[in-house]
Order: sequence, then structure tokens, then C-alpha cells
Amino acid sequence: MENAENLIALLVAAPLLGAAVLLCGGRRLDRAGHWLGTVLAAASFVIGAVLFFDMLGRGAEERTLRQHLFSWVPVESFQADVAFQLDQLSMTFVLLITGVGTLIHVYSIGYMAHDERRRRFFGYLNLFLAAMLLLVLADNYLLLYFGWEGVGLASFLLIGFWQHKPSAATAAKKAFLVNRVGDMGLSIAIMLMFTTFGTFAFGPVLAATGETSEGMLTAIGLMLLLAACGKSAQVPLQSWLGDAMEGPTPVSALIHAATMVTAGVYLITRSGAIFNAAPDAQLAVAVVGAVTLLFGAIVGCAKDDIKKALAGSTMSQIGYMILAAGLGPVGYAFAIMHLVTHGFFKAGLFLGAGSVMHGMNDEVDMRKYGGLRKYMPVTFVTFGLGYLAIIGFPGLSGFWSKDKIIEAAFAKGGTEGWILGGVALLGAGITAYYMTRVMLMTFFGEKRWQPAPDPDTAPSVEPGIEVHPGEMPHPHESPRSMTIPMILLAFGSVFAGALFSLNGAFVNWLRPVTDFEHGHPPVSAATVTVSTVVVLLIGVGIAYAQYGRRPVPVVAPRGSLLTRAARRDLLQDDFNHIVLVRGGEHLTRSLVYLDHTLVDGVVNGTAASVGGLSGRLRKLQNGFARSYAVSMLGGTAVLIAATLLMRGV
Amino acid sequence: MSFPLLTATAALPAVGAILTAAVPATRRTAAKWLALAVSLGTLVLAALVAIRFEPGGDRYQLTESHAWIKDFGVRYELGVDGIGVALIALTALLIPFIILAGWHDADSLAVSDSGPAAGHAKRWRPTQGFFALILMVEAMVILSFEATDVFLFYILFEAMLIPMYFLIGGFGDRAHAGTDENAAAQRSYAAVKFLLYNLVGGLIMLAAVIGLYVVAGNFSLTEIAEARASGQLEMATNTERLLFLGFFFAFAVKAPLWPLHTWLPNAMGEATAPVAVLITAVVDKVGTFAMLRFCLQLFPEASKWATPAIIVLALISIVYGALLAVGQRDIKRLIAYASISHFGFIIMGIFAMTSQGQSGATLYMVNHGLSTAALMLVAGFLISRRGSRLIADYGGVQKVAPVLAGTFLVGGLATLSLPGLAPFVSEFLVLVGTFARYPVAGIIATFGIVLAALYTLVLYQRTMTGPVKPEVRAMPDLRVRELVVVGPLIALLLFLGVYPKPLTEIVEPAVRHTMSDVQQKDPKPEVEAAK
Amino acid sequence: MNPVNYLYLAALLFTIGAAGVLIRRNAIVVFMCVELMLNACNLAFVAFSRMHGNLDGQIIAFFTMVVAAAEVVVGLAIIVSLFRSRHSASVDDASLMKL
Amino acid sequence: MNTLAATATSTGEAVQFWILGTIAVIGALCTILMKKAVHSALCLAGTMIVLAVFYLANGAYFLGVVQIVVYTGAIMMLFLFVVMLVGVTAADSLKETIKGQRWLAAACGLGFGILLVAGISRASLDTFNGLGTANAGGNVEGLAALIFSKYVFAFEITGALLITAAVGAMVLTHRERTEPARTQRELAEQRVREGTHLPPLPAPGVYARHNAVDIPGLLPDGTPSELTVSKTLRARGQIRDVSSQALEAVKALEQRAEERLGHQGTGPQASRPQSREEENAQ
Repeated sequence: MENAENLIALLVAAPLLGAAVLLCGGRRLDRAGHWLGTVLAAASFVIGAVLFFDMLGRGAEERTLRQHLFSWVPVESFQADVAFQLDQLSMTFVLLITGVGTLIHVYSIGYMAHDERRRRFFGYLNLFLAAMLLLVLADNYLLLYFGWEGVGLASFLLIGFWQHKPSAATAAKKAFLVNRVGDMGLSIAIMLMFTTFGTFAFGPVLAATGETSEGMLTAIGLMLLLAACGKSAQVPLQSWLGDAMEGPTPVSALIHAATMVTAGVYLITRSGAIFNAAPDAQLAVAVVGAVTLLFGAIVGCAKDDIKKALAGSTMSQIGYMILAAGLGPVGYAFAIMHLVTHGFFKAGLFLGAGSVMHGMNDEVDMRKYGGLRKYMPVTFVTFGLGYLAIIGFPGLSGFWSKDKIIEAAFAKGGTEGWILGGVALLGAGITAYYMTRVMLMTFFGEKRWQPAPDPDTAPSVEPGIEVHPGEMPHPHESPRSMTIPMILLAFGSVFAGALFSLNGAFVNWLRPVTDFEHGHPPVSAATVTVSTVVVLLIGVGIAYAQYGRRPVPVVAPRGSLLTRAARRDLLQDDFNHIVLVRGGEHLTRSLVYLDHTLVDGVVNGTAASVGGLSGRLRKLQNGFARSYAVSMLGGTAVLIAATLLMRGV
Repeated sequence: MSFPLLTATAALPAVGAILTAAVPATRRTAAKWLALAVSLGTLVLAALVAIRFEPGGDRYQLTESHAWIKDFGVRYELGVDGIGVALIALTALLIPFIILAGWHDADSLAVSDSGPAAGHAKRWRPTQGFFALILMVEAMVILSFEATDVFLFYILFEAMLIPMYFLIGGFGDRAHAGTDENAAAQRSYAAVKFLLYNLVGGLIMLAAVIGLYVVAGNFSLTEIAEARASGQLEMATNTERLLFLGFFFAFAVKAPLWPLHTWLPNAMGEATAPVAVLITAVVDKVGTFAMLRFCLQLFPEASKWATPAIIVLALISIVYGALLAVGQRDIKRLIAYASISHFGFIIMGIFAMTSQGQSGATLYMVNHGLSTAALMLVAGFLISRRGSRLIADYGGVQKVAPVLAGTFLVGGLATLSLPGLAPFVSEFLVLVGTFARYPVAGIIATFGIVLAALYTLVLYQRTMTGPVKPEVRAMPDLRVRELVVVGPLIALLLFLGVYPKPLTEIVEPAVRHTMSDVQQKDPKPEVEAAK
Repeated sequence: MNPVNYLYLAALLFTIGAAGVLIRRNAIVVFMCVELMLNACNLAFVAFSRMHGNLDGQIIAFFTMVVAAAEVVVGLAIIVSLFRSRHSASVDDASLMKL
Repeated sequence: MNTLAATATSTGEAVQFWILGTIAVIGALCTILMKKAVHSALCLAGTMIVLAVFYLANGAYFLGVVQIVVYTGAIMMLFLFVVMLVGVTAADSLKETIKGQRWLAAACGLGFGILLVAGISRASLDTFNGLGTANAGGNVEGLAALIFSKYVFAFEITGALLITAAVGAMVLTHRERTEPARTQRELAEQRVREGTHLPPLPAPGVYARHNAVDIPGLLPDGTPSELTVSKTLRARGQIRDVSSQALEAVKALEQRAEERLGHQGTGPQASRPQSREEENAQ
């Protein structure tokens, strides 16, 4: 197709238009707004698909499309353009974002049916799509930063969508702030690039990595890593993801599982050249990934809130991706591949969770579920497939991607390789454990349903879904608008992995962007695979022993120290609260006091002293003409003296 | 001798001010419309200035020059460079919105009992006075952006204090904590503080101006600058430094730079929202503008000498202002401290001595004007509805007045310089420009970004979200007049955020000139330097 | 003897007059002391005119007298009206010139 | 007259200077030290006359005469008139009321004088080319020539000044009578209204050795009553108090009368006053 690049802008424009119309349109759009949003998202997906097939039609070399719209900030040597670059990596993301995005739009039509602010919800969703697409399509880091903060804004708006819930508002603020810390890293990285290379466009920067010192590259790399940590909820900036579950479930599915949180992986993969040239930074990436992988998994094990449990698992799965990205050319492709498959099955899982909550009066506590498989079969099946996919059940998509990552981790070689690989392997086990736990607590066992809470007393209840306090939930299958997306995603989570791995299709597809080299683990790949499956089965077994055999207590047992810590996100929040929040409050309070007393006091003090002095001088003005005369005479005398002295000198 | 466009641009509001003041007491509405019309006319003239100005042309264009006080070589000399054009445009653009936003601010005075007895109610015309003063300020500010004669500039720099004093002290915020007397006392305190601070600065500057005359023999900025550049006019190092400090002090008070900032929160807190916007978005810009135009051009060596200290002060302003903003309980004071932080960015950009920094600073002046105007005016609408400035008195506004909350959020996002909104471009330019020369300063300054997000979002969360407070339950959403005020501002913020090129094109040549004045070049990227 | 002594005498008288102005409270007496000072000046003028050998000094003295006469007229009038208003000729009673 | 050309003056003038100079200084000192304004005025007049003589001695004949005629003759008399008008007030007391005023005055005065003297002595004033040439055509003519040629404008202006001063003096002293003069009747009514001194004030000099207006009368209990003396005298403090011996005499008188009457034995108490009346009458 001739000059297909002109279509790229449309990718972003369509959802952007939707956002503008829906947010500025006002109430008259309330009735049709969600359809408009969905259609535009779908349009964006269609354009993406067109471009994709067009791209397939080209040779591997000329597949990259560029579109230069206009010069954004031109100041002397500082030249930032609004220009797009669509290569295989971007294309992968475009399809994922628009595809999953569209599905979730459809899902939301049903899910948000009863919310009077549905129009605005779709506006925000479109805004998010636009920003996310901008992020992955940008051809320079500054424009990427634009999209980066844009998705942050969208996530802020969507997490805090039910603003009347203080918890939601706080969670939104927290998410944005933590992300801001990451953004700081990104902006510093851009500054470093500018001062080092004089530019921050992908092409020149990544091409010129050879011309500067490794130290500089390490610095840039670490800054990029900080940014990735913020956006992808990696340790130490992961604390916001759990709270982000305050947002409506479709949001959790789209933003906090499938797309936005994976932006960090995109960033690192995109900047692969930099990391390749800075091994230290690369190792740091891998370590962060490994740590988060375990962290998220442990947290996931302890949560009783289904969404929070899934959030923990998201964290840990992204940990896998980051770890893979930290392995260099060996892992980039697998990171992205896991990202895509994860996008499918995690989105599916979240939608399933949403469907369950929908049927259970928005109950999120898994201890109050149980035995739901009879009541919502479709949800059960799709959720189950997602479950199998995520634990990496052989044949399903999760297996293909995760297994490769574990291999690559071992292939790192040396002790590092063993440690990273071991962690990845262990993570797979824990994943199996907590996902099985979720599965069992939700769909199996006996009913542990509780009467619906009063929405006024329990602010966690999502509004718009009519809840009659005290009424027992009557689980029912969700409307078709919700089930269809779940089914489609389930298909994705079953077959995507196998599809991608057909004679390394995915790897070859990405190879031009992220040069690929085969990793050679110390032990044979087969061994790794087998051990993975074994670990997986162990995890499932333990979970079954704990939750399948015995009845699940409705009230959570006190649990071991680790469990209790894990319930509180391994005390991360407490740490933040004590160190940052408290300290900050004290600092600001004392500063306010100082500003008033010290800085202001000095000035007012001088004023007061001048006043006092003049008050004393004032006494000289006693109004007696004669004393004035005295001063006159004295003055004259002084003058004469002065003149005499002058003439004397 | 072509049509004196610059004089006209400044003269129109001045004349308008007199006419507005002359409107009889009973015809309040007429006065308002007159003032609005005049401000719009000024906007048209300012647009003409921007059109007639060729970025590629001479440094100063549309110049006018007439002898004024022959004995001291004081001339009535006008001329604009890109920076001046940008700021004149900003001023002319903001004033109509300020007038619209303050449409009813002075009425309560006119009808309230606090006015004088019915005896001379005939001559009691607060509304007329309010708008006349605003127009007067506009005239002076515009002229000070045009003046290329140091003495002329000084006079305007001082003269604009008088109307500002009355605007702050005379037309305070009705929404206050405590009794009327209490509020009046605080108000007069704020007004006097504003006046004293700026007067002290002005006096020190006057000394420096006289000193400059003694050294240079005339007041013409262009001539002195040329003489300096061509080396005809030598200054002893210490003389130059002293003169520089004299000028800089005055501008730093106006800007305001830490630790000379404490007048701003009081003034902005006590004044009505439109006046607060006038202070921070328009009048204070004269200070930063003058740093660029006078300090750097007249005393390049001294500027370079003082740069490290100033950068440090600017850094303190950035972090300190942001931290104090976090600690505020009063919406308007919070915005004031945020402005202090932003002024820190502007000053840092000016003295980073890189083209990115200085263009960024100039853009920042414009963008900060727009963003603060948007945020402060919406805050003003909010406060006028509830009658309180305390953050704690609000909550859940988003539910009852979504449009108000939305605009407030956009203003806030602009304040925390979100990409896509104008301030981001300028802030990032300043950061990059500073980082190129002073990496540590650049990194510390980026912490300001996080803090900005903190105070903005905390403000938004506490006022707009959460359960609806009973007091705000009946709060009406934005009215048409208010939408007319906020809408265009937000549109501009978005446009300049995505397409700031028109602005940068105008500003860039002027910055290039300034850079050559201080004989500074952008540091080369490491890679090229290596080659 | 050297005619300069006239000047010394003038200086002495002037000083005495000044002291009088400072210590007396009766407006009239104060006024007299002022006259005394004027006369001292006149003496000096006359002496100077003799010194320089031209009459300008005397002219000035003459004018001084005229002006003194005018001043006395007005001053005394003021004193009288002051006395009428507050039944006292004390300069201290008119001490309203204070902040 | 040409003798005045000399740089060092004649001994005659020297003697005159030293004598009259002393007088002048004493006069000046008295002016400022005398308690009563009248005396100050007189002393000042004396000093002025001395100064007039000095003018003559310095060849300023016209000024000398003018000094005597205008100053001593007219202005000082004006002063005396005003003193008479104003009368004697408390202001005359030399007691200082403003704290430290006197010391300051002394200090400033001294310093000032010393400085003046120093200044004169430093100035090189030894060359005296006298008025011989200037007064050749006569002093008055010389002055006239100058006044009407060189200083004519100043002269005219001083004329204007004098007129203005005269008018000003009139304006200041003239007082428009706003309300009509109060009649006897009104005064009487006011007395009744106030209730004090319904009858006219007591006449002075009762029981006096000689009938003098400045002696207060005695009340029945023998204490003098200020009311009996006219207001002006009271204001000037010119009340001659009833000397003690006068009171003694009265007492002795009563004593004797007592004895006589007692000696006669009986006597109506009421008659005693009358009898005393008779006694005094004699």
C-alpha cells in the first residue's frame, strides 16, 4: 500500500477525537457516548490491522514506517518533533492495545451500564488509548514522555473514577505521585541524552551509543530503569498497583494488567542498545525484575481480595518481563512475547473477576465466594483457561513465553544465571500456588456467600450496580456484552503462545528491532522445561491441599508473620508512610512555621525597630518653639564650626 | 515617522482607565462594559504589534524615541524584541479575562454598608475605580515591557505599585476567615507589605540607576549596551557588580525570589482572585523580564559572576516554594507558593545562560501566566461560591459541579506541567538548559516536578473528591461568564502545549541576542565535543 | 584700638540676644531679644561699611531697620491677638506644634 | 570726618567705645534678665541709644539718627504700649519649665558666641579704608544716591512691605463684634442665674488706714477678701496685703473697747458693733 505511514496519525487521532468529544460533549451524549467510544477504539484497531498486514507485505528491512507531523519544540539545537515511528515492536503493542482495548470497551458497556457517568468513563478510556498509542508510536524520547505522562493521567482519572470514595481518590493520587517519581527518572535520562548526544530521537541516540563512555550509558540506563519501575510497578515503586484496584474492574484489566503497566518493558526493550552497552545497568534491570517477581508472587499469595491477588500476580508477571528484558538480546523478544500473552490471559482473568463481582453484589473478598462454577459457567471456563495459561500449563500461551524466559535466565550464565533462573523457576511455582488458590476459593468448595453490605457503610461498593443491603447475592451469568470479550481473550490466552512460537515466528518478527541471539542454558532446554512443569505441579498441589481439601474459613486466619506482612504488601506502605509521609509532613509544617517566623520575622522585626526608634525621636518634637530655637542655634553653630574647619583645612 | 503603535498600545488602556473612572456612580454596568471594550481594543493593538514584528528583523522593532528630560539625557524610548512582544501579548490577553472574572467583585462594596454614608454615595464608585485601576496597571505594565530607556522603565516599575496597592488594599477578598474588621486588617497588612517590599527594592534600584547614569552618561539601554559591547564603555569590576546587584535586588523582590518572597502569599491571599492573577501573572513578570533585558544586557560580566549564587537561590525557591505549598491550608496561599516555585524555575532558566534555558524561561513567563490565571480564577469562582478559602471547608465538589472541578483539574495539571499543556514545554526547556551547564541543579530542580504533583493533587483530592460536604451540596456549576473566562485559557494551554512553535520563533532571536550579550554559547554535546 | 572691636561687640550682643530668645518665655521679651540681635547685626554692617569704605553696609542696615519695623508691627499684633485668645503671652502656651 | 579714615582709631573713640560698650552689654544682659517686661524694654532702649552713638562714631550719621528716632523712639514705645496692653502675666517668671532648656541654651549660646568671635579673629580684618571718600558728599546724600539708584527696587519693595505690615497688623488686631454688647440688665440676670455674688462686689479699702484701691477689705472674721480689689490689679498681682500690724491695731482697738464697755458693767452685746463703728469714725 502506498504511503501507509499517513495512517499512523489516525491510530492516535481516532481515540483522541473520541476523548475530546465525550469529555466536552456534555450530557446530550450520555445515551450514545459509550457506543461512540467503542466504535472509535475499534476504528483504531482496524487501522492497526490494516497497517499490520501492510507491514507483513513488506520485506523485513523496509517495514519501519515513519511519519513526521510537525516540529514540536524547536529551540536552537533542541529539536523535538511530533513524529511517529511504526516498526515491528510498536506494531505489536498497537495491536495489543487497540485489540484488548476494544474488547474492554465492549465489556465496559455492560459493566458500567448502571453508572450515570458512563460517558465520562468511556472518554477517559479513549484518552488512555490515545496516550498509550502515542507512547508506543513516538520516535523520540520526549514524545514518548508525553504519552508516558498521558497514560499516567488517564490511569489517575480512571483509578479515581469513583471519586466519592476517599479510598479511590487517595489511590489515584498515590498512583500518579509514584509514577511521577519514575517520570523524574525519564526526564533526567532525556536530559542526559541531550547533553551527551545532542538529541533524544531513538534513531540517532541508539546508533551513537558507541561514542560515549560506559559510565554515561549506565547513568542513562539506570534513569530509564527508574522510569520503568514507576510505570510497571517494580520494586521499589510498586506500592501503587495494589491500591489502583480501587478503579473499576475493566480499568484494572486494561491499564493495570494488559497495557500501561507494561510500558516499562517497552521502554527498556526500545532502549536495548543503551543497556547492551551498559552491562551494569542491564544487570540492575534483571535484578529488579527478579526481586519484583518474587515480591509480587508472595503478595499475591496472601491477598483475599480477588483483584488485589491478581494485582500481585500482575506485578510478578511484569517482573518476569523486566527480568527477561534485563537479559539483553537473549530475552527482549521473550519479554515482549510474555507481555502479549500476559496481556491476553491477565485481561481475561480480570474481566472474569469483574464478572464474578458483578454477580456477587461487588463482593471482592474471595473468602465469601465459593462454588460459583455452577452459577456462572462462561466466566468459570474463561477464567479457568486464563488460569491455566498464567500458571504456564504446557501448551497454553503462558507456558511458551514463561518457559523461554526461565531458559534465558539460566542462559545468563555463571552464578547470576543460576540465581536469576532459580528465582524465575521458584516464581513459576508460587504463581501456580496462588492462582490455584484463587481458582479454588472462587469457583470450588461450598458457598460462603454473605448478605450484601450497605453501600453507605461499605464505601468499597462500586456505585451504579444496584445493591439491596442485607440481600443474599444471587450469582448470575453476566450479559453477553461482558462474556464475549472474555471468550475472545480466552482464545487468545490459549492459542497465542503456540502461534507465536511456531518456528520462532514472534522472535523473527521482532528480530530487526531487538537483535536476537539464542541463549545456551548450562542445562538442556528440555531439563528446564521439565523442572518448570514439576515446580508448577508442586505449587498446584500445595494449594489444593490447603484450599481444595479443607474448607476455607470465611474470616481470614491470623496466619504466619510472612502472611501478615504479605497482606500488607510486605510493609511497603508502612515504610512509605513512616519515612516519606510523616517526615514530609513534619518538614513542611516546620518550614511553614519558619517562613512565618524567620523569613517574615526578620522583615517585620526591622519594621518594628524603625517604628520604635521614630517613636523615641518623636519625643524631641515637644512643640515648644524655644526648644526648636535651641536646635536651630545649635545647628547654626555646627555650620559655622564646619565652615571654619573647612577654611582651616 | 509611522504610526506610534507601541505608544498607542499603552495609551489606550490608560485613557480607558480615566474614562472608566469618570463614569457616574449609578452606571456601574456601563463602566464594566467600557473597561472590557478597552481591554479588548488593547488586545487588538497587541495583536497588531505581534503581527508587525518580524522575528528575523532588527533586535528592537517599532522603535519610537523622543527627548524627554534633556538635562539628564532621559528619552522616551520604546522598542520591542521577541520577549517583549510575547509578554505584551500575554498581558493584553489576560486583562479581559481578569476583568470578566472580576465582573462582580467590586459591587458588594458599592452596595454594602461598609461604603460611606448615603451622603456622598453619589461620588462612591468602587466598581469604576476597580476597573480603572486594572486598566491603569495594564497600561503601565505594557509600557514597561516596551521601554528601552532605563529611567523610563524605572518610573513605570515604581508607578505600577500605586494602583496595585489600592487594588490589594481596597478590594480584598470577601471570602475570608473571621470578622470584617479582621479581614480589613489583614488586607491592609498585605497591601502595605506589598508596597514596602517593592518600594525598598525600587529605592535600591534607583540608586543603581543613578549610578549607571554617572558611569554611562545616559539612560538609553540600546546605547549603553552597544557601548558595552564595543568596549567604548569600560566599567570597573566592582562598580559593575554593585550596579548589577542594585538592579537585581529590585527585580528579585518583584519576581519574587527566595528569601524576598513573603509578600506574595499575603498579597495573593488577601486580594480577590482576579487581582491575585494580575499580581502573579502580569506584574511579577516585569521583574523576570527586566532580569533578562537589563541585568544581562547592561552587566554581562557581573551577571556571570553572580550566576552561581542566583542559581542556588532559584533552586531554594523551587523546592522551598513547593514544600510550603504542600503545607498550606488556604487555597490561594497554596497557589501563591506554587508560583514562587515556578518563579524559581524562570529565574534559573534565565541565569542558566543557555538558549534552551532562556527561551524556556520566556515561554515559562507566558505559560505560567496562563496556567496560574486558569487555576486561580477557577479557585476564585469556587471560593466565591462557598465563601471560604480554607481547603478543609471543601470536599466532593466534583459531584455537584463537575465542570468546575474539571477546569480546576486542568488548571492544576497545567501547574504541575503535564505534557500536552503549555507549561511542560517551558519547564522542560528550563530543566534541559540548566542541566546542560549545571547538572546537579538540573537534577535537584526535577524534584520540583514531583512536589508540584503532590501539592496540586492533594489540593484537588481534598477539595473536589470524597463525600460531598453539606455546605457544598447546593453549589452551582460554572456560569456562562465564568466558562467564557476559563474556556479560552484552557484552549490556549492545550494549543501552546502541543504547538508552541509560534512562540519559540518569536522568542528565539531575542534570546540569541541576549546570549551574545553575555558572550555565552550553548555547551556542545559530549559526542560532538569529543570529535 | 582696632575698629574690629565693634564686630566683637556685635557678636557679643547677638549672642546675648540669642540666649534671651532661648530662655525667656514672655513673647514680648523674646521679641525684644530678636530686636537686640537685629541691632547687633546692624552694628556689624556699619562697622563693615566703614571697613570697606563704601556705604552699602549702611544701606543694608537701613533696610534691616525698615524690615525690623514691619516685623515688629506684625509680631506685636500677633502677640496681642494671641493674648486675647488665650490670656497669656507665654510662648510655651502655644505649644501645639507637636506630633 | 576724615579722621574716620584711620585704621587705628583715635583714643577718644577708644575710650568712648570701652565705656559705652560696657553699658551696651550690661543693657543687653539686663534686657534678658529683668523680671518685668517693662524693665527689659527700658534696658533695651538704653542699649539701642548706645548703638546709635556707635553708628555716629562709625560715620553712619543718618543711621544713628534713624536709630534714635525710629527704633528707640517709635518701636520701643510700641513695645511699651503692648506691654501695657498685655499687662503683667505669669510668663514673666524666670523659672524654667522645659527640662534642660536652660543648659542647652547656655551651651549653644556660648559655643555660638565663641565660634563667632573665633571666626572674626581668624578673618584678616586689619585694613580699614575709612568712609572718607564715601562720605565726601555727605553721608545722607551718599545713602540717598545709593538707595535711589542701586537699591531702588529693594527700596520700593520695602515700601510695599511696610504697607502690607500695617494692613496685616490691623487685620490681626481688629476684632469684629459678632454679638451685641451685653446690657446691665443681662448682666444682672446672669448674676442671678449663677447665684454667686448677687449683690455687686464689695468695695475695697474697708477698715483701711487710707482708702486705697489696692488693699483688700477684711471680712468680719478679719481675713482679707481678694474680691474687693479690681480684676486688673489682681491679674498684675499688685495687691497690697493688709499688713499684720494693721490687724494688730484692730485687735488692740477691740481690746480697749472691751475693757471700757466691760468697765461700765452692762452693755448690750448687740451695741458693740455700733460702738466700734463710732470708734472708727472718730
